[in-house]
Amino acid sequence: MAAEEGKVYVGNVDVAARRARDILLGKLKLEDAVDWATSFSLWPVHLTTSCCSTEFAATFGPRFDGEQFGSLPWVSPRQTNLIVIEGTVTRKMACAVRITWEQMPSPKFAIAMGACALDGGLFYNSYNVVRPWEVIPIDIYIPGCPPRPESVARAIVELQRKIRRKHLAGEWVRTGWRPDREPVKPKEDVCSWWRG
Amino acid sequence: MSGDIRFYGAFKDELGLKTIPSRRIAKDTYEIFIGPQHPGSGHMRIIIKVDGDVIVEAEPDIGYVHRTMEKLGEIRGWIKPIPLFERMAIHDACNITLPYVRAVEKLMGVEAPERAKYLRVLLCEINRIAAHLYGFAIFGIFLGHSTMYMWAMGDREVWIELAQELTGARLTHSYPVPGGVRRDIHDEYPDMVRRAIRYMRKRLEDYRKLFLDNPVIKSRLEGVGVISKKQVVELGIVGPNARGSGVAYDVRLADPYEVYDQLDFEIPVFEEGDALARTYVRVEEIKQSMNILEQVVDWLEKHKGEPIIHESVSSKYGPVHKKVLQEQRRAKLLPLHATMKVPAGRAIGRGETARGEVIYYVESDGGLNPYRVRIVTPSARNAIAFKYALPGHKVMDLPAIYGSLDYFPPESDR
Amino acid sequence: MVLDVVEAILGFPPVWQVLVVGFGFSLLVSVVAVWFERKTAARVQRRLGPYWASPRLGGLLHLVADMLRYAFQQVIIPRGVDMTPFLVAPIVGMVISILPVAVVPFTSNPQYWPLPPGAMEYSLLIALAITTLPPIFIVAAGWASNNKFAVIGGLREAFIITAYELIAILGFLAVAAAVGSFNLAVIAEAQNPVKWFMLLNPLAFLAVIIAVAMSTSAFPFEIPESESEVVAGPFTEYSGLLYALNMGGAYMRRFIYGILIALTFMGGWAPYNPGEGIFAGYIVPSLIVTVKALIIVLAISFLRAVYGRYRLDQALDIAWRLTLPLALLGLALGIIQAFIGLA
Amino acid sequence: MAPKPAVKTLPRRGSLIDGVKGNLQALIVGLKYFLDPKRFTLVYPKEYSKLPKGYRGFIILNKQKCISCAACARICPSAAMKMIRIPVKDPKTGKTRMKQYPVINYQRCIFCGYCVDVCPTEALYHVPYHDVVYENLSEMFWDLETFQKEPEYKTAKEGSPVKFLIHEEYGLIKVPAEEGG
Amino acid sequence: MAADKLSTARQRAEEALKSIGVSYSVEEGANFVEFIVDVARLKDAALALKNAGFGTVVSVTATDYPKKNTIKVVYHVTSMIDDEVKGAIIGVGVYLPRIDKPSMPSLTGVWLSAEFMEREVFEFFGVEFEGHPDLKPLLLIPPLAEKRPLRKDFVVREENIYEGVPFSNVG
Repeated sequence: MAAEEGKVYVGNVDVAARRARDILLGKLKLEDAVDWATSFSLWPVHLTTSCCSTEFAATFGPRFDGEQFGSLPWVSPRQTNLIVIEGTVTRKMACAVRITWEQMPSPKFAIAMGACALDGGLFYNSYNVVRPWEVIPIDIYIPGCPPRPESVARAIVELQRKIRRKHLAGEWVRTGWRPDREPVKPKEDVCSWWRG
Repeated sequence: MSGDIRFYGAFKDELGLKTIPSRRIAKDTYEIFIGPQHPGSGHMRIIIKVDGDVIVEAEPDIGYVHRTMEKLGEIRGWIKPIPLFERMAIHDACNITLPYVRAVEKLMGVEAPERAKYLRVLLCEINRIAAHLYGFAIFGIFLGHSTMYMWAMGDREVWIELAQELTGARLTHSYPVPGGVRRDIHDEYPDMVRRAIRYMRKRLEDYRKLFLDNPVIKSRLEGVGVISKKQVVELGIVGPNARGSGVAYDVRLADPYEVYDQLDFEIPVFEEGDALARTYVRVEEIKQSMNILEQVVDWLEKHKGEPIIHESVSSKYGPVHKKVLQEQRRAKLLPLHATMKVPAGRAIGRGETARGEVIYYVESDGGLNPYRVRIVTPSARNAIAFKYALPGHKVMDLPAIYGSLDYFPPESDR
Repeated sequence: MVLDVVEAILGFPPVWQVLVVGFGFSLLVSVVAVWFERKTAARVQRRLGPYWASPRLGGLLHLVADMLRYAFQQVIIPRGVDMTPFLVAPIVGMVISILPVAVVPFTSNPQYWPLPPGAMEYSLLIALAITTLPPIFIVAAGWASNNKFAVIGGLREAFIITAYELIAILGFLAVAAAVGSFNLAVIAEAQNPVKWFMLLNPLAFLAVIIAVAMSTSAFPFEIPESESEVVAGPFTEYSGLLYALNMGGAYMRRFIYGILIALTFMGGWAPYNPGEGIFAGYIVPSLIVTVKALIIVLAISFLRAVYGRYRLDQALDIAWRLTLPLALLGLALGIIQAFIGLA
Repeated sequence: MAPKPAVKTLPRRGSLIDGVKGNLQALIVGLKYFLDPKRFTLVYPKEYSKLPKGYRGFIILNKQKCISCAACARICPSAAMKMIRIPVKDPKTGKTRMKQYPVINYQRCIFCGYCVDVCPTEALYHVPYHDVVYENLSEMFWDLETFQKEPEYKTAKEGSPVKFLIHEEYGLIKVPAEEGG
Repeated sequence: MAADKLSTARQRAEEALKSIGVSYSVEEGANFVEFIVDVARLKDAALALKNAGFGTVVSVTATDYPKKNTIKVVYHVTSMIDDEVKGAIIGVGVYLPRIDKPSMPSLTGVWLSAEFMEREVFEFFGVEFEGHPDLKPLLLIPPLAEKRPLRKDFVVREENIYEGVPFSNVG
């Protein structure tokens, strides 16, 4: 690998990183710690796809307080690791959902909230609605229209358990891959209309 | 009035609809796409062009939550659109569906019984308070005031609890049906409402101290996003936003429906037209809604046991239906509701939601489905305000104006 | 040979002071401060706040979980960024923000001062000089991100610098004028036991607190990172470990300012009199200073629960029209006090 | 007795003293709630809220009462309720004939309760809970067997029930509720 | 009360239309009234109505009638400040031929509040408004707007009560 002009050259980063990872994970058993940390630090990104956002907002209100699980709704996708599809995803929004998902750093998780996010719900035959599971991979589904805040809390709890049970985060750190899931590519290019 | 208003490097034309820069706008304006994944946008995108820190052009790019309500309303019979249209503004569910139900009732020539009307008003006002509190919550977080968000969300739960007690669902009540309502209140309910009102009155005092009189918030809102009376009429802005600019336009006043003309309450109007005035309209409306609620529960207590559904439905009730109505206070639907036919005709249903006037234009050709349902929601009419109110303000005023307009994209996009 | 060099470096007081007090404590303090900020806000907002990771500790471990999660999350470096400043800015910015500790005396005992007594004469000046550096790296981070929101956030940071820098320096200068020395140890010692400048010169104290709130983007001046328009401000494009460094940076700066305020306005190690030996002469007084600094940090964190944020021009307005006269009055008061010989 | 417009005036921003007063007021209110937060937070898996009797939760079929009228499927706004035909043996005549029963698709159900309200024999009923989540989509289309069983309510096993009451001072208060009842 | 207002409004509108010599036909709804005018005189009629006090468009309602082969576009207007007619809804509209891109003059110049609603009618029905400042789809993405979703020949099918069950019909 030759040093490119104008770039900082700090040695073979890949090899160094892999070695450091092997030492950390192999000898120190950090995998479980990462799973634990990720499960108690699920920060949902602020993407309000539809009207379930009112119940999502209530989940983080004082009565149900989603922050007790360590979840803090965060503004910028780069610093989050959870996306909650809050209801219907329209064709126009699907592009935004996909872009947001791709902007988030791994290991990342997704919750589909509400009937619209599962099978269209009331809008099952609407011409402007797409199923979110065709756009991004979903970990937990919440039925209801809109689901109660407790359901969202239940979904977060179940996701925490799933992460710890299946070592989703630790596996990612070790292998760079979510073991249970191929990356979902949308059937059609959801942003084609926008690119023109 | 426009004397107080400062615009940064720009002034407005006579009507105040166009911003004329006082100096030449730099050619290399900075274009910012705010949304849809953006904390300050909700489910929409605002494309703004800034010259320095001043917005010179703003264009709302809406339609991210367009769920084809008008089309689906044409194929789903007459009763299924009630839950459908509810999804436009689920935290204001009764207000947004009632005009549709009323339009259908008008076409069918039936009228809900008196008690059903009071029950509808009861839920409408509970919804209005909850929706205003939701607006406050979003407004608070837009201004960085997280405590306001939490408080309003928490106090909204009180009203949601009341609505849930009445209808069995937190938000999506699907409560009014053509000819009446689906459930009646139980005996302890009026006391619950009264307790909630007493609580809320105390809390509004705390709101004032922490939020409305807070110098930080006040300086963010005063003189920001001014919409003049003329502009309101020209742009067709409705609801608290119009009443914050001195236009006393409220459907409950202009074209009273249900029992609003028998109730004693005020329509608060402020003349200033800035973000602070719009906020205060909502505070005053919460107070007035509580006045209405007090009168409504008093009436309901006095008139126990009156029918809650129209005779044309209740006369077809069998023994099971009657038992349910008696014991669970639940007015059951009839199988004929699913395949209802409505006489041909055209009607406009209108009502005042928390955000303003909603209009349903319902056309029937006498068939199983509505021939055409045209919906104009308050947010859809207010969306145009972004285009004309934002230019001339700083980028940091955007959330203040957005929040004060209390714009809800799912409602706007339909 | 190598060990000698290592020992010489580590044995050099500024170095271990930076490493132990600066890095160690400020890491700890930023964890506690973030936790306190979230818990306080939650309390005022009538809810629980972080809880389930460690119910007995009140959810303190959630912050550890956050740090650990960030440490192991993917670091995304977008294609369009300017690589060198993008990587360097957060790291250098954080290191520089804890550097002022290198010149701060935590005791009146000259044996444990980080610098020789002669150099200590200018410790307040040196510390203040270094505190003005980190914002430059925030601006650099914003610029390097190649993101419109980051650039606007960086520009706002640049605006804010012009507002608070002068005020902070004038405020601290009021104390220096009253005491007649730039030596932090002398300043702190002059206030022993209860002649705290926070009481003698509340004007300058208030001005400094406002300046610190602006500098570390605390509410109501959280403008560069104002989430409702510019997402995460200069750090919008940062992810994983790089973001964790940034996030800690603001709290560390707040802590460093807290130490300076504790020394100049709150009597430093007063009412305790440092004695001889490492324990009585260094550890106890430094703990007292740290606790005082922590109180300042927590008090500023509490403001989140009460305030929204000002608009940029309003913040500048407040800085120049309200706080600068306040700081000048504080300075005048300090000079008068020096004349009277109060301090 | 009619609505009337009322023009009101805004409190304006005043002098510096007002500003100081406003700041102090806000800080005092903040401190007041810091000292006595009047919390009503549900500590979720440890506690769960017991919903009132009429709550529209998951919908369950009582097959014995069903008369196969299909009104529920016809009125379902989201087409979640479907009818299936199964052979049923008539106990009297011993003949087998096709009878139709509803099944439900919880991927779509919006819990509007129309089906429960339209059922002429009260064969459908709501269970008063809602917080059930799934990891797979396919589990959510209930066949006739599942439709007759109430879904597994994990929360009840993990926590204790509480009830929320409306209170003048606190808004809502949590009080422990009995199991079942 | 509301009926009084409506009759006043109707009277006023008829006077306004007669004064500029626009011929019109009246179509009545349950609680509103519509004046159908010729496409060529629509702008004049709109101006006359605006001068008569009807300053705000509440809805630009388009309806597709494939059987009559027309598309009807009605501007429902009201007054927000005039107490005499406040809230009464009257309409002024036209019948357009049901072709791919029927065109009519834009009334955005008369009523600014129609700006976004005309864009909506444009995307859902394909009606082109001449003189509209910024005629492009408002809610839909461009490929969908091409299909004119609210016209009656764009069919959205409703599932029947038996279809879509994934398991065999054995309980």
